[in-house]
Amino acid sequence: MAMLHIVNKSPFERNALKSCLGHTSAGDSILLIEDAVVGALTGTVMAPELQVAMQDQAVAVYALGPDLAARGLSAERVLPGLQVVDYAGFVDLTVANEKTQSWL
Amino acid sequence: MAMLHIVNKSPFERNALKSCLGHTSAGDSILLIEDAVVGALTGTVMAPELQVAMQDQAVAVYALGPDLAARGLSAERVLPGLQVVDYAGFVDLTVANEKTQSWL
Amino acid sequence: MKYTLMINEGPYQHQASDTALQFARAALEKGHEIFRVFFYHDGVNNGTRLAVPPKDDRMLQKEWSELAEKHGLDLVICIAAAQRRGLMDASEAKRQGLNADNIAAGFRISGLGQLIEGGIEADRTLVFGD
Amino acid sequence: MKYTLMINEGPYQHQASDTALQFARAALEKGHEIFRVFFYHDGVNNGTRLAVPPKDDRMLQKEWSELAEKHGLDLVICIAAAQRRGLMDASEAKRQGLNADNIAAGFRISGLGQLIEGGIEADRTLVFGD
Amino acid sequence: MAKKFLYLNRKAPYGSVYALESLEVVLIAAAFEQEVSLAFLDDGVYQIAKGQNPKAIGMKNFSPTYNALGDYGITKMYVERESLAERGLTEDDLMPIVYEDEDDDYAEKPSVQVVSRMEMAQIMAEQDVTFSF
Amino acid sequence: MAKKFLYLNRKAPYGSVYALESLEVVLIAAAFEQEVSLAFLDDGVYQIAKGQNPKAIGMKNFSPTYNALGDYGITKMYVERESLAERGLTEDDLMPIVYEDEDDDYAEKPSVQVVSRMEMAQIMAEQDVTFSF
Repeated sequence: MAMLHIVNKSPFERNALKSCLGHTSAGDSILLIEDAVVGALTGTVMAPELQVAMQDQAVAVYALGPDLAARGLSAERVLPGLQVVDYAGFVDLTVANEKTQSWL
Repeated sequence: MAMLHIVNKSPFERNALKSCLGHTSAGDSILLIEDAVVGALTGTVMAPELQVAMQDQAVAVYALGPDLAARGLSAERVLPGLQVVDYAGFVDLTVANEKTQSWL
Repeated sequence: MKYTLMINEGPYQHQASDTALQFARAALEKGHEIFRVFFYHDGVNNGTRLAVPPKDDRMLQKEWSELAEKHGLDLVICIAAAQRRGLMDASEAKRQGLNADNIAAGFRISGLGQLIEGGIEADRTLVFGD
Repeated sequence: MKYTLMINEGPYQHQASDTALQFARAALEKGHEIFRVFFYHDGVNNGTRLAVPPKDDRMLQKEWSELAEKHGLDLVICIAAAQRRGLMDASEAKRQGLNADNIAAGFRISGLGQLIEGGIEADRTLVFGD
Repeated sequence: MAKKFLYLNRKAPYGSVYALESLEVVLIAAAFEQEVSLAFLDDGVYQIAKGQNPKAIGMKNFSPTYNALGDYGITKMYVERESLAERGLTEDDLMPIVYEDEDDDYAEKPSVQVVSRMEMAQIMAEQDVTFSF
Repeated sequence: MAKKFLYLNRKAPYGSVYALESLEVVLIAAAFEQEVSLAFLDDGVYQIAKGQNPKAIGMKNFSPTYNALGDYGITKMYVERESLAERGLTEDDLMPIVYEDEDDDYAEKPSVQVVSRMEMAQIMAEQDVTFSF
């Protein structure tokens, strides 16, 4: 019964991603969309926490490619292990996970 | 040429108050309105930073009483030194300070 | 897979409506079904027909109308949220004694029960907001 | 003291319009002058006359109209923001070929220059938003 | 088969309309035969704070409605302990919301349960549909 | 007497309309004889990031307009260094926005100045009117 957590806010502006990371279960996925994609990059103050989630807590992290491109952020700069998907991939994630929860 | 900084967002949700505190000058004032008044209380994770601003950086901090009351927060629970004002006091603050800056 | 989408923000101010629209298109393209799109909070403002954005910009309200027309989508605007914000269909405007309405083609105004029903009937419910 | 107020959010969704209204009342009560209230972004939605909030709730759009009437306030809605969001006066609706308008009494639609002028003319400029 | 619905509240009341309009959904949800839970975390905990009085900001006080939820069969209101602590709040700052348990001779029982972040994560994981506001 | 106007940009583009509509105000402001400065801090720094391409999210790319501001006499764009660093960005990630200095034989000069948080505070303190978005 895995869950897809959808986060759409910049982790530098709001606490949504931080709060989300405190409420994931092993096997869950997090998808960063809209302004949240700025958190997908390497070298940010948010990066260590996301890496812990991916490496130690068995949480898969994704970012929406069209939102990265909009903001001039190259998909090559995202954290190792973080996967970039398009809208079709977003749909597939909602199929693969039995439920979704948006962190507004 | 003192400035009135107006913050309207909860410091637990957004970075507006934190960013504001990084950009005040001695003699400036900060007014917490709307959801930002939750940051005026003692015992929060935000309290130490506000106390440093008031005590060491010569920044006056105010909170809008009507917004405190709305959220069930007693004016007696605000940080020592933090002053509670009503809308008339809000107006007076904009008179006493030559300019205002909203941290949206 | 059957989806219900909830949209909590108006057009332009936030990306919620854009993202939901792109998601809906991608889901339909993959052969999934959109059971219902429910517009709540400022989301009701997606249903106005009076918007005329700049010619080089997208026209979100119209894109929703066109997608609904093409795929038979059920676009539901919450009546309570709509009344607060001034989004009206002809019959509701008449009932309220107002001399104009502004709802766009393909949208209908109904109650919050439609959202709950959407959550019950769909395999997946997604919320887009601020 | 002469004030210009800018309001960036629509009614209800955020408190911006409420706070600006209370501030304006308090300032007027103290004998200050409100040079202009400029509605931008979703703030333009404060100027609709089609809103019918629940009877036990405030009616923000009407409160602005009444305050303007009482004190001769200049309530200006940004035309570009209004066009994106479907807020129209009769002449603009006609120009756009739309069959309805929804602007409330006391509001007028004009350009962004009115905001800059407000900043120039006023002793204090305050921004209310999200 | 009944589904489990979670109403996720993470925003303070009055500064925005989400708390009020979330409550309006919950009231309608009560009419459907589904399992309903409310989660209050982050700034959402202020929604059920004691002593709310928005008269001076020109709004109506909708907080008494949370007290009425029990009559609609909505009795599960989860509040996150860590969220309270970060905000300098304790359970005593919350409204004493109760319901009458018809399976237990209508004994009055608390609707609000303060849970840990880990328990909240577990509650989230058990839902079928989550409405966020 | 000309006033000093600051346009304060703290939000990322595309996720909300504030960046675009702020730019629309700046373009109008250029027609008035006032001193105009733009501040980019916090997530506002993404507004002038290089290589923006919102085609796949269905929006138009308005970032080239920042390049045109110099032609309107708007040449002061302050970016906060600390905001860049927290986000894993450097000045190289920003658009190379320039203007032609008519007082210096139309030499091309950079409009963007990366400043420290302390310098940004000073710039804010010098303004007469600040428009926040």
